[in-house]
Amino acid sequence: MTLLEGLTPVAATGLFPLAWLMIAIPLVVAGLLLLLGRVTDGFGHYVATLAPIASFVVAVALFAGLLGRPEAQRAVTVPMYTWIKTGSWTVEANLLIDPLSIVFALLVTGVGGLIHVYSIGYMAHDPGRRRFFAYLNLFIAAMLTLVLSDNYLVLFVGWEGVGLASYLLISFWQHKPTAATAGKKAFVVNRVGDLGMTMAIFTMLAMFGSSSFEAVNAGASKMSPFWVTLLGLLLLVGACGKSAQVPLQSWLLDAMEGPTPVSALIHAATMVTAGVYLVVRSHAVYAETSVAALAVAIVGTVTLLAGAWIGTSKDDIKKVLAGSTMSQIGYMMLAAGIGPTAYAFAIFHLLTHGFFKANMFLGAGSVMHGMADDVNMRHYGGLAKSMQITYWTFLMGYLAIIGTPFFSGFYSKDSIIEAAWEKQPVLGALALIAAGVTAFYMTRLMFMTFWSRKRWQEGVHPHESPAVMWVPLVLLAIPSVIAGMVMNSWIGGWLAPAVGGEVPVGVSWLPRVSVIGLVTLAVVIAGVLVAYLVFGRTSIPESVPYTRNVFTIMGRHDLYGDTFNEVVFMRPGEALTRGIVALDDGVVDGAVQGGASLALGLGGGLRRLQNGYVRSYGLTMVIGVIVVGLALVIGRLV
Amino acid sequence: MLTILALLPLVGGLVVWFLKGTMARYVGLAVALVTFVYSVVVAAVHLRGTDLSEHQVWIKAFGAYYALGLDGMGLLMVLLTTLLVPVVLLAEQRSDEEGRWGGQVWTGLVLILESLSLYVFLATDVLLFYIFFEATLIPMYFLIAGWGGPKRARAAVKFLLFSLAGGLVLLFSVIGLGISFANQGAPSYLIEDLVKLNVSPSTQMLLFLGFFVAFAVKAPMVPVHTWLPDAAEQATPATSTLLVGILDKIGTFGMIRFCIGLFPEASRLATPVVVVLALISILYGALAAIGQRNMLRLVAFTSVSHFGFMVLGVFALTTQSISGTIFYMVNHGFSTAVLFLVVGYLARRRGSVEITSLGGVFQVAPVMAGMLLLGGLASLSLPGMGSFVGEFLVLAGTWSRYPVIAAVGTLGTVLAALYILIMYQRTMTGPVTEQTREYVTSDATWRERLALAPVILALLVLGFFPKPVLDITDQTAKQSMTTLNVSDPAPTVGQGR
Amino acid sequence: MTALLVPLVTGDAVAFWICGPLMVAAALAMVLFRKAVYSALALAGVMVNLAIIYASQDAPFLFVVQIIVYTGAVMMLFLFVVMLVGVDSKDSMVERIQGHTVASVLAAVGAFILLAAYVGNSLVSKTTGVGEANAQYGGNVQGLAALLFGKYVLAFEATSALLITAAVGAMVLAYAERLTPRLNQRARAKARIAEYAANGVHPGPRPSSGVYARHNAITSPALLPDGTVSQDSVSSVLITRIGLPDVDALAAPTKKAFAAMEAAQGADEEDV
Amino acid sequence: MNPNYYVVLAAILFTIGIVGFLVRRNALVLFMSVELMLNACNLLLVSFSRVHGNLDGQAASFFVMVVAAAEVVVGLSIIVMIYRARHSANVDNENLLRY
Repeated sequence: MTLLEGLTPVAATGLFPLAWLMIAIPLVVAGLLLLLGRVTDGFGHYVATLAPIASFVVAVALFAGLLGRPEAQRAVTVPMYTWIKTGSWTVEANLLIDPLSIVFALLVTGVGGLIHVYSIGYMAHDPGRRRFFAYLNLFIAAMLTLVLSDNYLVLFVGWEGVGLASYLLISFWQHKPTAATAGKKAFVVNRVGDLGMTMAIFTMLAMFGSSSFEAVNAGASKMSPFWVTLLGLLLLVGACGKSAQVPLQSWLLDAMEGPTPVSALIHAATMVTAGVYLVVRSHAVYAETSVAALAVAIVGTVTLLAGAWIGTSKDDIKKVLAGSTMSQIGYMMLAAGIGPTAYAFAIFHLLTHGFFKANMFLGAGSVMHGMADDVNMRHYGGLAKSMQITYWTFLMGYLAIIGTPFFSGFYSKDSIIEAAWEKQPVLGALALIAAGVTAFYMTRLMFMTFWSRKRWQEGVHPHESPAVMWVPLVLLAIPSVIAGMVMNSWIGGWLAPAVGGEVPVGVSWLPRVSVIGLVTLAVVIAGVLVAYLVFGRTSIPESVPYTRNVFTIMGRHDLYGDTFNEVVFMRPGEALTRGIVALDDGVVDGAVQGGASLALGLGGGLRRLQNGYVRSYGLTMVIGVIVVGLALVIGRLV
Repeated sequence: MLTILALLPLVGGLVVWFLKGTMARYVGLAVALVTFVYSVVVAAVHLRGTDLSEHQVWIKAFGAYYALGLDGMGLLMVLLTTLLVPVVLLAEQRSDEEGRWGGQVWTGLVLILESLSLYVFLATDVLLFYIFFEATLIPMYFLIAGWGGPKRARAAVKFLLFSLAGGLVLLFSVIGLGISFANQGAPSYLIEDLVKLNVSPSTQMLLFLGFFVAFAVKAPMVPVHTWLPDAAEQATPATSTLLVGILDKIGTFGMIRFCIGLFPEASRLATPVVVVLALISILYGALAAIGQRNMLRLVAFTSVSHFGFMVLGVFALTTQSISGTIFYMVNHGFSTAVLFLVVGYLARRRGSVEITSLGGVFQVAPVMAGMLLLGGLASLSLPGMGSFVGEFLVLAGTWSRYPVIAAVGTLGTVLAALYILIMYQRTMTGPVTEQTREYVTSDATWRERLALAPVILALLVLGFFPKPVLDITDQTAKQSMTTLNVSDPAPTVGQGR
Repeated sequence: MTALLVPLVTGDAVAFWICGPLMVAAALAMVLFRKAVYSALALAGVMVNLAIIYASQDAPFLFVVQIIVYTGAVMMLFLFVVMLVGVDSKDSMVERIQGHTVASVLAAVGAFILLAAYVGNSLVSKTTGVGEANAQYGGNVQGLAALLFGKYVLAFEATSALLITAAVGAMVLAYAERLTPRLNQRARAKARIAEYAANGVHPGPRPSSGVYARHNAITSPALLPDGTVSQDSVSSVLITRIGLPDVDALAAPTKKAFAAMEAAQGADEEDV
Repeated sequence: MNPNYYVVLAAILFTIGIVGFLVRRNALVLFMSVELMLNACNLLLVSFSRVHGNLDGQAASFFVMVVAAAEVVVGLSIIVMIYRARHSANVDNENLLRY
């Protein structure tokens, strides 16, 4: 099948050997900012902002370079050095520039650069600003490593690197115990996902003696069904951890403890989508195993429903957006699980989501900035007038996410729903319903934040954020609107060679009119209407209203994900830990101490023999001599 | 050349013994640095292909030789030792008042310990190895008994008894080995001769057991690990660094060089049991670490877990896992050094390393917290740290032979994240507690930073550019595989590039 | 007759059969005597007999050494110490450790059987005799000298070092350190006067023993000016052991002589 | 003359020495018992010297005497010291070695 054969990478020429600069620049800057310490307090954030922009420039240049190549040569391997070589295994730390990775690199550096600019304003008064920017740069470097690597093991380095950056940034305000806990939780849950990831890499090394994409793509079809399914499921576990998919979703909501730019960059636009990237990258594996592919789709569907559900019942603006992020990534996973036809849609949605969700998160940050860092939407209201730029940019994001025709989300999400409908009608139907729910909760957010009456707390004076913050908002709002139209006709063909999809025909910037598309639109409108009926016409209470609605209660409790973890893992884990410590002190060490007591007792018994009389000792000695003599005699006789 | 290398710190240690105060410190540090530089020179000469081995008849009747030599693993252990000693000397400076003996005695003992350890790693004669294996206990005993917590004497005795018990079993095996070999011809304790030993499987198994038990005590494996937490808790952090970073490595070092090198058949037979034991160590150590309330004990238990990984790697019997184990041994030395020494810095200020006695340290001492985090990340094997490469190769190598075992072992990495991050969270983050503000008044001094800088640097460099070192470890690993007469499991599907 | 007797009874056999039983008897006596002095003398007896057996075994040098060094020096040292440590002390023969005596004797018997069996087992019945060896250097002493200063010279030197060390060691051990400062004459006088002031003890020296015309033994008491006996003039030990001699009895012969002389003078005057 | 007789004699003497050493309590007598045992050994040495026809046994016997002399000197001075401290030469007193 031609679909399975990706591009054969060609050697790097021209600008391509400089690809490593993309990673190196932010990494070096991060290192310098951390090492030089207070010296760089004054200018560090400017340097740090320049770093991703410089990487972006390199990425654009490489992108142009790829565009200029014939389709068959659009995968370039940039050799760097041999990372690990032992026995028969060799792991090269090479970079792979292909349509998929360069698109990702552009997203990371582009959105990342804007968020850096935004952060200059957002973190202006924070004493740890230098550290913040250093971590951000570290993140950019790690994320680029993740997407640019040409094998799974180096990918894993970036994978863990972004995990580290995420940990550091979530718990950036580590003096708050909640932030510290949230960071730890994110890291640990990610580690659980990494179990799958590492074991997947073990499997690759054991099966192919290599972990490079090329070797895995080539060898996947030769694996036994058991192993290839296992490999697919293991990769899925990894993806679940990083992309906050059920059942490893619980960390993402807590991760909102981090500064808002972090939520925008890491927990909306880039890092959390790494799981989708991983699945798409492993398309050759999933092509061999329908079970694992189905599992991906199911996980995606469950998550997109769960995320939307949570989004409907939260009052914390960032948590609503976080639920929404889960949900949107669920869409991507669903697409990735559907198979070759939808890989491009997954990445497409990933990109558009990156734009509009980053836009909305930054908008939320701007709102919080104006509202004295209050995140409770019940204390907002009527902000459309006092924060106009924020409002309009946010509105663009809103229209994009609910799937308003001609806005970016419309193209990408509808494509996924359609594809799902064709392949797995049940999942497609669920995705369709979720589209309505999305419209509902986003409209709710808009009402509670921008449109309804003012419910401001005392002493809060909303104001528009400085230019350094709203310029990125505007710059992100533009692609939120137009990205769909621009890329719709292009992305499928561009990615096809890298992800093994087929080049779609007959797509243009005009939306295709289909039954499913119309139904989706109807559902979305219904969602908006319901939200209008519920929130637009009645006043919104300032405190959390009592409800007996089971759905709302469950949503407010994150669908009891934490409770589940606590009951199933934490409690028994703690008990086990205590048990082990008690075992160690009592039994293992106790045996040692018991041995010591036994020796003491034995000594006490023997001490009676040691009565202190010299002559007694003499007698003992003589008896000893006799025994030895007898032994010798007997020995000789025998 | 090797003899000079090994004797240099001994001479230095004896000289330092007779000096006083700061003079002793500086001279001790200088000696350690000179030894390090010299060891680098030795390494360079060795890597250029010069044969440095030395060979003198020592006790003719037993066939014992004064024989020293270097191989890949030995070279790395020597470098680890010579690097850690100056770091420790720089990081912890004992004044005359605190211990049982003067500060110069401490420095002297550390240097003497270094010398003995070097001999252990260099000896290519089993009897010579045994002598120094036991001799290292002496300075270590005094280091534990002389400085540290109130129950240190007890801890020192416990350490000594465990080690001696292990050593005794080893002695039986060493004697048995000598006799078995002498029965076949001229007596010899040289490793190169002993590999030709040809005895019945049951005898080989007995001899193997003797060696293994001694090394298991040393390494510490569950259930003979209980001396380590006590010793680490009561001794000074610097002593613990040397204990875990260098001395305990003798355990895994011995397993590779002697257990596998001399008794390949027995090693193959014992593999299932040992691998399960290693697995128990990994999980048990990690779980116990999570439950600890004292940071030093916690770090000690993490080491139990990490040594589980190493033993697993050795007995998974693949090139990758053995090579990874050796690599891991080096990096584990570095990562525990960072953890122990930073905890030591804290202990100096706070006077206690109970987890509950600290809180919010990050805000008063960010550099110290950062170093602890780096050490912790190395301990939980974050990619980019050298320990990741080691642990990964161990597990990947194990997976290629025993997937289920490796899968269970991988759980240890999740637990590692838990114990490190819980500790970090409770002590370093959150609001600053009153006691912390009162006692932790200064961040790490330049001296303290300088001491740890090379170690952290080494961890990072080895994490990103492990290949040169892996080339060295591969020599030993491949040699072991040849001795074992085992080949790596071939890739199931096709051959990668 | 003699020709027949020679192989049967030789000098060494005679010596053996006479000295052997004596030695056993003396050794037993040594163990059984309760007084250490007797034990020491019994041991000396054993050694002398042993010396004779040496002599009969063609070892004249050892014979002499045994007598001079062992019996003469070592045993005398023993006796000195016995005197020093208490001649009178007697060992009580009541055993304090339960079953010790029985066990000891049993152990000894066991040891004897073992010794006899073991050493005897390795015996040869043919005796070469050392006559030839003695003759090699012209005599037993010369032969031994050749050995000691030749083959065993190192051991010999070592023994010399050992002996010196032992001598030094003995001096160090037996030396009793003075714990109080030595009293000088002045201090003593002071003490004496103080004692006199406090208790009325006579500060001067004690009176010397009495001197009589025919008796000046240390037992004779001196007379005070009033003619009574001074108790202090005789050692109290002597008083308790033999009692005070009767002063009148001591003086009696002189008085008798004076009386006779006076009588003779009277007779002379009568004559005149 | 058959050397076995000497061996038996020496064994008897040695045994008596053992008995003396074990049952007597006076340190001096203990010493004497030791001397007796040494002498028994000397007797054996001399006898075997004669059996084998060389003088090495006699030389050894000589060394035994020297060592015995040294031992006696030191031992006796120790006894004197003990006596001075404890006014007794009884080895059972207070079963000293117990403490």
